[in-house]
Amino acid sequence: MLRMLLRRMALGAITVAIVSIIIFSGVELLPGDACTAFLEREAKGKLLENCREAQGLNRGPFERYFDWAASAIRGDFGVSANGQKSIAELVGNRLKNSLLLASSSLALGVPLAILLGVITGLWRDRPIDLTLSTIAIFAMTIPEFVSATVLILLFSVWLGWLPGIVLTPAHAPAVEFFPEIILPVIVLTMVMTAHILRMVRSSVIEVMAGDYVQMATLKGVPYWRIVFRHALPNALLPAINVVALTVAWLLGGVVVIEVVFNYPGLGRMIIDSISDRDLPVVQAIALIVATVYVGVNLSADLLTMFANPRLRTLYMRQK
Amino acid sequence: MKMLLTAAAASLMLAGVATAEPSGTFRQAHELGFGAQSSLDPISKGRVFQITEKIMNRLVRPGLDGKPQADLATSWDANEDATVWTFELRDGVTFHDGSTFEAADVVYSLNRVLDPDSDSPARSAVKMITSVEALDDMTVQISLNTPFADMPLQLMDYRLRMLNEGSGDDIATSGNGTGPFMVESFDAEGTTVLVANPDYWEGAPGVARMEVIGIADGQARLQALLGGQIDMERGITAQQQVMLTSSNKFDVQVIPTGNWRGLVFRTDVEPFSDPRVRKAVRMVADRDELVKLVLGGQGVVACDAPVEPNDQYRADIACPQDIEGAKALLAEAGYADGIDVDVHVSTLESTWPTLAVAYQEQAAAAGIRVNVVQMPTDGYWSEVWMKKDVAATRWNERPADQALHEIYLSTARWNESYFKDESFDAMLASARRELDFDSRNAIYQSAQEYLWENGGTLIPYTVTKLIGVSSRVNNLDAVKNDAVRWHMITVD
Amino acid sequence: MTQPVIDIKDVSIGFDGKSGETLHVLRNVDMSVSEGESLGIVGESGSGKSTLALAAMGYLKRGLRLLDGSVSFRGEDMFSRSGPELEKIRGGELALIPQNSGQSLTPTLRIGAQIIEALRLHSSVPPAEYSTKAIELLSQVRLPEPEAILSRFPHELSGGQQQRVAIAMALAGEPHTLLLDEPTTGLDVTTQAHILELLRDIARERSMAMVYVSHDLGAIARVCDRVMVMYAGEVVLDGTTRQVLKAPVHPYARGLLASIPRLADRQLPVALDGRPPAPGGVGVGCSFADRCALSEDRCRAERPELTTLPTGEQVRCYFADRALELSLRGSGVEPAVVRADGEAALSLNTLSISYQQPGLLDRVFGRDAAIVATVDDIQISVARGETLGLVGESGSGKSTILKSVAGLLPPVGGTITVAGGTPLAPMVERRSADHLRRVQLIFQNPDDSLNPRHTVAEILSQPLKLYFGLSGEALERRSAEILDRVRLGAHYLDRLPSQLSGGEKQRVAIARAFAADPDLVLCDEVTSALDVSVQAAVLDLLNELKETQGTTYVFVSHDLAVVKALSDRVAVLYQGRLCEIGPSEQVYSAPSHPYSEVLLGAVLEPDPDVAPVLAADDVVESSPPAAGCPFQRRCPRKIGAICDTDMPPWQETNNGHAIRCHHTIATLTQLQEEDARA
Amino acid sequence: MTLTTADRKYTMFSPVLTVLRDVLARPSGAIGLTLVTAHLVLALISPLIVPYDFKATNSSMMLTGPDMAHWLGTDHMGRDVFTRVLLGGREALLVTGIATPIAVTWGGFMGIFFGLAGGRIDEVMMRIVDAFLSLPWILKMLVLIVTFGTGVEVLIPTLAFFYGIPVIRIARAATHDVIARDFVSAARARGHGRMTIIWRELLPNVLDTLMVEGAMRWSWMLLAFSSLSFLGFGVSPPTPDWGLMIADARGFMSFAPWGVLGPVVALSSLIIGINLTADALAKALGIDRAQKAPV
Repeated sequence: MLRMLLRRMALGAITVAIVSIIIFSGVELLPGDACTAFLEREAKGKLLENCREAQGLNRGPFERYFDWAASAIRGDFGVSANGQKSIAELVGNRLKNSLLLASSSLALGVPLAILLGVITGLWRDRPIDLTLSTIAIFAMTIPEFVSATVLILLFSVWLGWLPGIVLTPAHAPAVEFFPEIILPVIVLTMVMTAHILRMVRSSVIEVMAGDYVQMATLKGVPYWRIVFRHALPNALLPAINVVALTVAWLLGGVVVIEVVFNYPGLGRMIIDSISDRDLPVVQAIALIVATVYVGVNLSADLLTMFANPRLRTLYMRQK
Repeated sequence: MKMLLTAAAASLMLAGVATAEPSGTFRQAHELGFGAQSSLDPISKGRVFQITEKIMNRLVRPGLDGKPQADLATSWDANEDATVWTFELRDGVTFHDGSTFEAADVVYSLNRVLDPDSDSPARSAVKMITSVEALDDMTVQISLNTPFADMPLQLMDYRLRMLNEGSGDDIATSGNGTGPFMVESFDAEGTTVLVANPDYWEGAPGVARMEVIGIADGQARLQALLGGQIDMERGITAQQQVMLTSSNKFDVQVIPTGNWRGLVFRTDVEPFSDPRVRKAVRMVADRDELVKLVLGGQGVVACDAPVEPNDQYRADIACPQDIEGAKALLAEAGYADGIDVDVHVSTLESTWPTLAVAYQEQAAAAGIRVNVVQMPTDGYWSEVWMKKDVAATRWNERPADQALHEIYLSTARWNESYFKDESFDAMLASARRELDFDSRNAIYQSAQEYLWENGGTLIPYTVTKLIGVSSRVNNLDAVKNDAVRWHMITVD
Repeated sequence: MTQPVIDIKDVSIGFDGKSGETLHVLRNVDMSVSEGESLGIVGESGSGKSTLALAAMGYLKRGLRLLDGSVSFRGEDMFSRSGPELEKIRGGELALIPQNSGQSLTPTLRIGAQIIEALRLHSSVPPAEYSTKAIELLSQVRLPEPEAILSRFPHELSGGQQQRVAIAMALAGEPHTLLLDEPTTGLDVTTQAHILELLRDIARERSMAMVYVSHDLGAIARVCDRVMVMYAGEVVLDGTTRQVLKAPVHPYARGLLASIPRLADRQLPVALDGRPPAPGGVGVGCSFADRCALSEDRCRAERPELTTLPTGEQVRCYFADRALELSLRGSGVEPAVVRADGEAALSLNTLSISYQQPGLLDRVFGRDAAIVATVDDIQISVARGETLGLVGESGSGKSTILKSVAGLLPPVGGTITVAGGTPLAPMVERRSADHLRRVQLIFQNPDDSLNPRHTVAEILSQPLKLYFGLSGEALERRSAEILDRVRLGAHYLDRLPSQLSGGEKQRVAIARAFAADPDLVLCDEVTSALDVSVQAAVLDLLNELKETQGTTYVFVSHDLAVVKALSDRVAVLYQGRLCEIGPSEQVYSAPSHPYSEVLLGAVLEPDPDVAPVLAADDVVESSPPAAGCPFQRRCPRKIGAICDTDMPPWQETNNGHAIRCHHTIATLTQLQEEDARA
Repeated sequence: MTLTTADRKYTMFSPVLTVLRDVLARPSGAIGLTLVTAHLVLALISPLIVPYDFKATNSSMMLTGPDMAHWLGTDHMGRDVFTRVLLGGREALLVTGIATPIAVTWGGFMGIFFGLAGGRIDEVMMRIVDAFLSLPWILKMLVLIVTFGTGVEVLIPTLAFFYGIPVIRIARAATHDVIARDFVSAARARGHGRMTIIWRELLPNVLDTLMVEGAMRWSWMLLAFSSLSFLGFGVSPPTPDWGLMIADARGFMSFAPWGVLGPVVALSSLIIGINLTADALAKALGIDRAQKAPV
């Protein structure tokens, strides 16, 4: 078991290393370097010189990569080209906000999606399944920025129940975001639930048509007992990985929602830093998000492996 | 001496001051234009004027009618050739940190601006000052290197705030001033909290607390106003005005101003280094249509001169759209098949994208192919403005002389179009020295015509400002931003 | 006659086809089982036997509808019972033992939990004693270390163990009647024999009524008193086991029996041409009309009724009396003997193959030596035109050897040479074009060995283009020729595999192999996935091709009777080691290697009077012993320590029959004759 | 292309026709396909049938409601919303319509190749694919768009490259399923080379999964494209684009909803159409396991 765990962690580390290589070489390939990109027209003379100095661009590419990677492991991502601020702190705040948004959406969305997925799966092709599935398709296809605007209009402008725009600054502690985060979470949950619901539904349908459910029926096991003890544990296994895969999207992909709600998350920082050509920040974000993604996927794998007896015994024997 | 009287009369008007106990919170947004470099130092590049205007005072401030009015200087007069000015200061005024306001503070504040190392954009407004001395605790004498009749107008500049002597180093975050509100906590990217200054010299302010919140995106600010998260938003578009007036929760103030929006073409960069090209890109604009399209009619056409409509030196130039003329000029300059232009805008100012698209359509007729590029709102003024070749720009109103000096003088810090033209500089200098009003006026007129001929900035209109205000806010002066008496406001 | 336990009257079940019409799966079926009686239901795939069994429990698969008729169990109509009442009966008085218990046990629940669940639902056992009762049940079904099994998960058990757990679970509710849906299909010969004996004993001890559904007449003969033969959703023959198996009066039943290869027979089994009609495809007359040797116009015009004969049998045929004329045993076709001396067509020289390729880490830690090869020390040579049978249970390595010869799995040691002496390259990618053409492989599962997206024409075109570069007109003519040789019309060229029956698909696979005009054809359990009648047809075809083409076969199967029908020489494998090799006559008779003896004993003949001999228990070993005789752990004739330590020598008889055992031939012969007499 | 002997009428496309008929037989397939074809046809002919010039601003008719002259009213610059909605899909469909097949093809081939190759290179490749998937989509897109501009010649390769990467993983999984089948080992045993095995044995079977996956990718790419326009990195004015129109009209939604309604209905109907077709296609090709036949 331990050997398998170590192997998985090694694989995760390799993935993160590859991400760092991809991002570093990606940036290297872009015309000019971090300073010329940032200073653009004013990239000459003393100004360019001390920017290069600050970013340590005078060293060879490999040396720079190893220094950068080594310090990154220690959590020191150097200084941003725009305003020479500590990147670790800048990105740290934004990551905290994005994780807050992601985790609250997951906490609300995943149980809801599983519940609805099971319902539509069990009452397949009945009215409740048809209505919920159509709603899911709509929720999935209407762009988030539209549903976000509609919700702001409804709850903040007309009804005035909830604050529409997030005014809390990036570095504020998580709890201060509370009333303002409700609307963004609702929008995020809508989209995420739609995706997971469809997956859980097809998985439940497949399991309910399985041989062991037929056998349980013919063993005289009452219907609901079959659903909860026999069917659901097997149907919900694949859901774990799907949820893990949405993390990459949740961390940086919800930029549109961040813009509409003025939410200080990673998505907006990505846009700003890339538009400003603040490449050190871009590299840092990529690395941090990749590490979180690998971490979450690793734990998802472990959870699936732990929940699925077939895999667990397979790995036990491998010890 | 005529001026002396008007100053005294104005100070009497101040008598009717609010006496009630300050209560409630007034919330306003600022645009985070300078991103990480925002600061409370009034003369710095990243000053957040929405905060400095509430915590600090000037010597002279614009009255409700726009004329200079007593602020920390109760009265002022000059010698015959207006080269030496003396100001009487207001007695009994204290800074927020308790220290008393006196002449030494004025000397310190003005010298700080004049000091070349401070590299402050406000320097061009007071460059003509050679020395500032305190005659006694309550009198200050300023001598100029040239006769300047409108000197008080210069001191009305929104950046020339009086600081306590020696407080220059930490002013960026402390915000120690004499204004109606004091800084409780400053957070550029988040919410800055100001509290009422009970012993403000004009009387305690009507509101107990003010919040100035950083929201970069214009759309987000509007949604925040509609959602009741902020109480005032300056610069809403005509279309949005329709929305606000339709609900009883909001009022809209319509204030003709000298503020203007436009597109700046850097004259130090190909192809705009050629004056003919510069003229062509500006001739294609149909300014009436732009006023209707972008401002919904709430604006006054301008001919690329930064002088407000009711300024005494305003030159009346006719600048109708001239597509053929522009094409000819372009061909003459060697661009027969037109030019490609990337115009950088952002939603920091809601009207910019609309202006760019409208201009794009009009310019296309003359073979000028415009590509509109959307830039992020955070840090627009520090990363896009005066960096990209062509970008949208925005200026608040200024008296003619100060505007011309600050935007087009070759040595001006904010010469956004990098307009280096000795003859134009000489013209301005002679205008200042000219004592006779008519001849001074003539020089300013020809300066504006000169800009119409070979300036680098397209200024299609000056804006009639629309200010959306929540109905819970009352007695907010319906005047230019610079003249609002913030201590008068109350909220229910 | 006591009131029947299960009484099914005139039941028809069907489903809605694509264009809305109702397709029948069962048509007017009557079935009744009385107290303590065990009824066998026989039929090939698609005959509706499983649907009937499940209908007895009032259960229809999704999409099926009860069209008319009634199903009652001990007087209660199963289709009008409410949910809870049904739940009380199912698993209680009426219990089911499923076909594929591996799939029917919930993967995420431990065995103990699933048995205890049955106890809680249907037994009066107090909760405290649940686990002791569960252990008792598991020992009743003769499972070793029952306590350990309780905490295991279904996937950790072998096929035989899973089936025993399913039986234990059925017995938990002290059932009055047992329904068995092909319980031993897919199990090894010895395991199947043990399970059948277990079922026989249980039914006898508890005088339970039993309904045993199967396509394997041997199993039915062993367990049932009465047999019902079904064809295309209809009951065509119903009588006592002896009547139906010894002297069936329905042409289909006779054909079925004739197509089963027998150990004792020399000739090949009789093949039944054509295939059963798809649901709803039955016309007006008798469903078997177009495949029946006796059919006349009347059979096609009007559907015969189920008439009761004086002997008590019920048959649905107009010419039941003439049915007896059809031969019951052997088609009279002798297996072709092609004796061409000269070089061996194939010789395996000290071949050893291992699945566990030593990984990098193993090699580093020097653990690679410890890995025991899956198949080891195989020394066989096959003459040109000869058919070598390879027999052994699952895990014996017979398919591994074929894969290695075909080049899909490189051996760890030894070489493989074909006629001409040059050894075959281990990896197929590096073999010469000629070698590739001369060795062809046919797979077990017809559905899996044909590309679903290719038509028959495309499937045949590949070998023809690759080896002979045929195209256009010549390609099509050759394809039609080959199809004709496997008795398929040219109109099959445009068909997709999904439009063919199992038998037809296997014929196309054989055609594809013979398109290359090969010297050596490797058959990997080619008939195991087919129905008995279709299997006979394929064996017939292979035999005919051997005669006309003179091809050498290596024929692998776990069914000894099928191997005997076709093979000249037979090799018996256990855990990847060769136990016995020799002409089929010698190997199938004494003296034989103890393992061959166990195998031969466990074979089920479709004859109620023949009883299998259960010599060794059916323990499944995961890997061969490091040293000594491979069969040491289960050998009933084990001498002692010598069997554990050293590899037994080859004992030769005069006519090429060799046995690898520490016993000499003489002692083996003597011991086995004594047991035969006892 | 005709596969076998000359006179055989059988062509590569007869299975496509049967699948098409099967998709149309299903209600979801019928609705989906009609929506998609309607959008494609509209995108092709819209420049000819459009009532107004999409660029023509008109300061006297700003934010006017739907009426006979302007069926969907006018936007904040007096331009006809109906015209812009009709034209709005062109660039989106052009870019995603080209990028999706490219993504599915190159992703598919890479997936099949690594699925077949296995061993060390497959392991390394999967790590690289994982690495790319761990980056947020906006970051991947913007690094290229901001550097090389938002022209069609940049958007298509960027979308095609980044949306091809997840396809590798799916194609590889599909390949592993097919490799386990005997007919692939039969082909190898016969001595066919690796390329022929990929082309004749693997591709036809993996193609079905890729087609369904391709449809799904297309709908997500459309959403991404409109989000890019919304953020100002997609289509640059004056070309009409649904994402951009929604972004501009968002501010006036409370009193001029038609400005947003038009593009939203257009965009969502297209994406829903694609999703429904994909579902029906999956069922027609028997990939959707939940649809097993009753017997």
